[in-house]
Amino acid sequence: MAVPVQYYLVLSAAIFCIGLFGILTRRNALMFLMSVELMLNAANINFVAFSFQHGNLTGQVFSLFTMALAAAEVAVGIGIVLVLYRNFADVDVTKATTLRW
Amino acid sequence: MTTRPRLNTGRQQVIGILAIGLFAVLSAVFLTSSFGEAAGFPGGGSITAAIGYAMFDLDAGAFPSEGFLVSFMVIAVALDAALDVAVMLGQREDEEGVAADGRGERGDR
Amino acid sequence: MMIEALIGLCLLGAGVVMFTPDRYAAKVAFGWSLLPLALSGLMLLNFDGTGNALLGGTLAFEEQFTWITLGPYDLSWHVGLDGISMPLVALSTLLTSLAILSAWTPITKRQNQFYGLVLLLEASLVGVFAALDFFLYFVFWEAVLIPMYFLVGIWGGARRKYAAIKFFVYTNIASLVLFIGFFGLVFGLGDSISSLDLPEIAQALRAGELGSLAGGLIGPELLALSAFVAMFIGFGVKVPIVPFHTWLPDAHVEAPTPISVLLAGVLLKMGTYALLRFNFTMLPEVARSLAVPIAALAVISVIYGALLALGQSDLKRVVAYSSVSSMGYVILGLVAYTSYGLGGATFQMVSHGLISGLMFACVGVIYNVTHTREIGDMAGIAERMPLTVGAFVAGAFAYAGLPLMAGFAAEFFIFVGAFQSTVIAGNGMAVMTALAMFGIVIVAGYLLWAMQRSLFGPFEFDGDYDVTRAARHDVVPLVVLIIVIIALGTFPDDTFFRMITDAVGPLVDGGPAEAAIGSGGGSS
Amino acid sequence: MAAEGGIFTFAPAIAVLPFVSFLIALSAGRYMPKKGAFAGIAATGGSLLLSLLMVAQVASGHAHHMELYTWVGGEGVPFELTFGILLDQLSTLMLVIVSTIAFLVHVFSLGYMNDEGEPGLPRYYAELGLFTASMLAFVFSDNILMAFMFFELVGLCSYLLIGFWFRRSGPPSAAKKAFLVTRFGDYFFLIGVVGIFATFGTGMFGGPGVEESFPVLAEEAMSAMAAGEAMPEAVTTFFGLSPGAWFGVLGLLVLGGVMGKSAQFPFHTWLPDAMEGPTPVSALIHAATMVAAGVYLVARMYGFYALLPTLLAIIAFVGGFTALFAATMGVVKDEIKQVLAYSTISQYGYIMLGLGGGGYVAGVFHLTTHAFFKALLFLGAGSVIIAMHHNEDMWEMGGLKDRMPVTYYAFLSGSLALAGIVPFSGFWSKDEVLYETLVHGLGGSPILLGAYLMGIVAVFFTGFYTFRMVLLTFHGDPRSDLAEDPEPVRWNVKIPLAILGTLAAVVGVINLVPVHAVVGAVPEFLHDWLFHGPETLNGAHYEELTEQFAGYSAGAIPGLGGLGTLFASAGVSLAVALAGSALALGLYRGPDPAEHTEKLGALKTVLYNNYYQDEYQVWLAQDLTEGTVAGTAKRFDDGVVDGLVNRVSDVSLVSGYFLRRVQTGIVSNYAALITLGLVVLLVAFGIMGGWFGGVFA
Repeated sequence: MAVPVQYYLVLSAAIFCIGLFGILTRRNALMFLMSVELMLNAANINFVAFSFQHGNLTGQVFSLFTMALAAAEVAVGIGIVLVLYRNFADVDVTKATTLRW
Repeated sequence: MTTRPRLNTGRQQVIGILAIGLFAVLSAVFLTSSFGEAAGFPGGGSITAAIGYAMFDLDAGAFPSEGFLVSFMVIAVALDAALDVAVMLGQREDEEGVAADGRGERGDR
Repeated sequence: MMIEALIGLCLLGAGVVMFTPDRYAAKVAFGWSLLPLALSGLMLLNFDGTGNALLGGTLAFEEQFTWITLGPYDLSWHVGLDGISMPLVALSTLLTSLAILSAWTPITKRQNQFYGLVLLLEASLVGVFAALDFFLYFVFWEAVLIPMYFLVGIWGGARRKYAAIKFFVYTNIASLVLFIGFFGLVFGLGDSISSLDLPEIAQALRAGELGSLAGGLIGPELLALSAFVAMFIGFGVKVPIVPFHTWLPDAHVEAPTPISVLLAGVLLKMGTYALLRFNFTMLPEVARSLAVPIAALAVISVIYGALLALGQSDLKRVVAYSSVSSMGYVILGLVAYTSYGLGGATFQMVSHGLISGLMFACVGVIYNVTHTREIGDMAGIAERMPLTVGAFVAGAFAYAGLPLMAGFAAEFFIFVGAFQSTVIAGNGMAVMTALAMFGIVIVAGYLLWAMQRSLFGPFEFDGDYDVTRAARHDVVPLVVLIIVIIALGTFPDDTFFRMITDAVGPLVDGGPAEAAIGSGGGSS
Repeated sequence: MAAEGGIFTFAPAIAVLPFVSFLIALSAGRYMPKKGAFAGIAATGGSLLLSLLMVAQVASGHAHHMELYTWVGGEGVPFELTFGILLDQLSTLMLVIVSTIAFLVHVFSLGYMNDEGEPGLPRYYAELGLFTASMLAFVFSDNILMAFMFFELVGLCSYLLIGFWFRRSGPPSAAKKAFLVTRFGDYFFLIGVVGIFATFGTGMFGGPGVEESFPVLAEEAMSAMAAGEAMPEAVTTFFGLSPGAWFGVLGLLVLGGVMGKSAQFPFHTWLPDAMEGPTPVSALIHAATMVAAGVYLVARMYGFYALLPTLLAIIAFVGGFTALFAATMGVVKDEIKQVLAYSTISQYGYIMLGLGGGGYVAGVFHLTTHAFFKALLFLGAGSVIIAMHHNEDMWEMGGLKDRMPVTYYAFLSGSLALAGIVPFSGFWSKDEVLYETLVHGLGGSPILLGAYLMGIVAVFFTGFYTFRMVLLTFHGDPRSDLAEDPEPVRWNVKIPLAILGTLAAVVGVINLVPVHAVVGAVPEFLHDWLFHGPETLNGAHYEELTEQFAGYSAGAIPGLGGLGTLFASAGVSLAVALAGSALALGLYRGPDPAEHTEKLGALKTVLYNNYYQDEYQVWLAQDLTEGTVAGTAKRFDDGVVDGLVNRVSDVSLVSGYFLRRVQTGIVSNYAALITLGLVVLLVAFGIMGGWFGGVFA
């Protein structure tokens, strides 16, 4: 018997909150990116869960696209981390505070 | 060397509780809501083939799906752009005096 | 077709002048500005409008075609002139060409942009006075602000930035308030109107079809009252009425003289014209119920404005504050709701436009030579600049309401109209008028004071400029304005007053005091 | 229109001619030989001729009213405002006076201004022309609005002419003071005009062919009230006042303008300063014509004033008090023109006294004689000033009698007339004023006796300062080398003086009341002249009104009867005048008169400072209104109202300053904010949407 969709939602909520916690606390830029990845994947779980729920493949195909996008996002993210490092000699996110009024 | 993870108290604890709180709220919502019977994918059709057809908007697959041809093209362009951006960001100006250890010029602080 | 030609001519002129090289810009601009002047003269000659535009009068040069349909309302390009707006259009075209002529000397940098913006301003001014659809009206209303902001902000005096921003923000907030007020009415009318056409809205409102808003939360009376107050404040800032007047002196002092001629001459009239069109035509009962506070505000504007002018030491601020005082008279005339009162108020709009234009031009011509406007810095200018000082004296006496000049005619009509108005019980208006009339003493006081200290007496001037006769083309606008002022003062009826009273007639209902005396009494 | 076209079609030319001379002098004055003087002389001469023609025409039986043009009409307005001409006995008489004196003053100006080589003459003659035009237009205007308009235009011309020598600092400030004080009076007058239009719907004085005039309406209203019926429908009073009270208020308001222009008690301070203007201007404007405009207006609407006893009493008292008040101040003045200025104020007090005391003919008679002899005195002073090279101090003159015979004899005849010595015109008119006041005082309203008393005391001072002036200027030894050989004056000064000299002596003959009482054959020309005319505008009608409404009836000194009172009052006024003159003769005769003002002690300083009237009025205008009130208004406006606007802009600045803090630059803060936003939204939707199983809403 198929697992009821609520549990998938709970799972994705859990992963989402972990990712969220990661973003809020981690100071290292790379860890930051990882947490973002986690949150993205939490969303993918939902997609697949509901795709199964509705019997329509759109969810699954779309989650593929989100993964591709996540990849692009990470590529750019790491590029930025590189430049961050080059300018601030340190990848600590809380140090680079010059981009403000 | 790595540091042994410690349960970090203080600000992070608050955020931790917040995150757990959010999880509690979300799961409370999800659990108390009823979604009805899952339709699933009956029959023996191959899901991955249907995904492949949906990807190119051919709707010959066993299961219903929307067409993603346009988004396929768009994501291709996006990925290519991301690649170029990454390369551009990664590039160091050639004439820049680079310290031995690979750090940038400003890295010698 | 004529109004579109007039606005088109100005816009085209703006475009043409923008691209003429600076050396010829002044002459081309003045030459071009004569075309709209001639056209408005032509329109004045064969003006055939009768009655009030908003209350079913037949309009002159009326054009209407639907433009945009916005939900239930279809917005149309609806323009037309009646007895009230025709004189104001003529006034704005005349003052613009004279302002351009008087800008030849002071404006020395980026002339083509200056004259382009002035012609743009003229186009939107004519638009404001001719528009009869609220959407169109509001577009022109805002379109006036933009060139004005740049004209004050770029070619102005020392604190021009502050003045320009203050002017712009102040007026814009006012426009917002009036917009909310008006749309309160529009929504209150609900489906009894199908367009934003002012005549249609006015007639609907006067027929009492105003519903309530927000599900009965705001009843019709409260809605009418709050819309009236919102529109009164919105237009009051433009007039300006006393508590909202502080942008005027700054804008005037910092604006280059030709622009303060236009600012005082025409822009202030947009406020009073709008008050007459919106507040006093559409919501007469509310206006009557609020007669005491409005009349009190008018009297305060007159006396307080005059007292402030008495205390100033800069010639331009003196004239600026006296504009506040003269506009107080207009408000008194409007609230009186008698044909002399309303007619006098509209006539005062035109006459004050000419007279304050003349005064600012004189101050400007003196400023071109002495480069100072401080009364204390100069004395005995009359010896060196007889013609300009002669014009200044004529302007000062026109301002003080010397008979056979437009000022006296307008003020006398307002006084007679307001004295016998029954808007406030127990001849309250008679008391208000008597108080307001004291303004003519203070006006004479500070104008003569300023003249005596700065223009007469032995010549002494410590600035390092040599004070010589003004250039001929500077004096021409002064002479033209004096002639027009005298013509309006001695023949008010043949020039504008008959046209105005005909347009204002329907507004005046046969009040008891009026019917008892009047043989005719244009009761609607 | 009553009279046939004929002569009357030229009536407007009386005012238009000087206006044309104004335009000519203004535009082409520079190129004309005498800088525009001839244009002025020709114009005023033409006006004089036309006025005489009008007098002849009116004398032949009927006055004339003609409408020039409608200022404002049409069916849109409740009542029409028009310009028209009313030629009746009173206005033609005044036209003749004004144009005669204007003509003579123009001729005199040739000597006074042209020969002295004054700059800016075209402007001078232009302003004189404009003044004459507006004065004549004021005189023959047929409604109170037109009268008010030219009343103010005359004020403007006086401002321009007083400030003619604007290069010096004195004249412009005197001109400004003159205009402001008269403007203050005109403020009340304007309220009166507006009130009259609001009350009666018309401002017409009356005259042939005029169906509705406000004095007649007022009369109907008053008689209706007296008879107890309802008010006529055309009249609406204000503030619930009864017609009598409301008309009293209107009369008082118009009186404000009259007192301002005719320099009566509280508004007199501008006239002595107006002497800063050229002397021919003082002669024309501040002696004969403009100052007469106020009292002429009272005479013009006498039908309205005659209904109100309180108003007449106020006019009489203001007149009497001003006569005494100004005469006392004239006693101590050192400059010749100052003495004449104060004497003008006091003589106009007499005219007001006459009008207030019910003596309509007396007031007009004194107005006529005073115009001539005061203009003569001013022109005489002008010729003395020419001789003394503009030094006006009497203590540096003396002994001019034998050096300037023509001026002396003309001046003497004027002074005798002013003092009121028998054969001269001043005696007849001033005596009739005092007689009428006495008679009406003894008759219906005893209150007039107080005014009569003040008038009599003033006669004493008038005699005193007149002869003090004559003796100091012309008699005794010359007290300065200028007085030794004064500059000779040419014909254009002497001829006007001669003409006016004879007129001052002779003009009394037009109304010899005492002589007529004794010898019936000698007619009282002026009395008969003013008692005919349009039926609501003649002396007889006014007499009935004053009797019927104001309760003025002719009484007599008990025991002397009518004729006895007449001669008694004539004798008293003559005796008092002679006493005053004798005192002056006694004190100032002899070659080297001493200045006797020390004897006055403390009173001297008070009189020198004109009872400190100037000081408190200047304080009122300068320190109070401009200094404190306007100053505080300016500070209040800049500080509070403008401050408020700036505070509102500060609010946005300050709030911007704090909101800025949110952007810390740290990425995780932004993430925290986003999540916070998400959570709040989620919870909100949750509650709204009932996700929590209806736990909440």
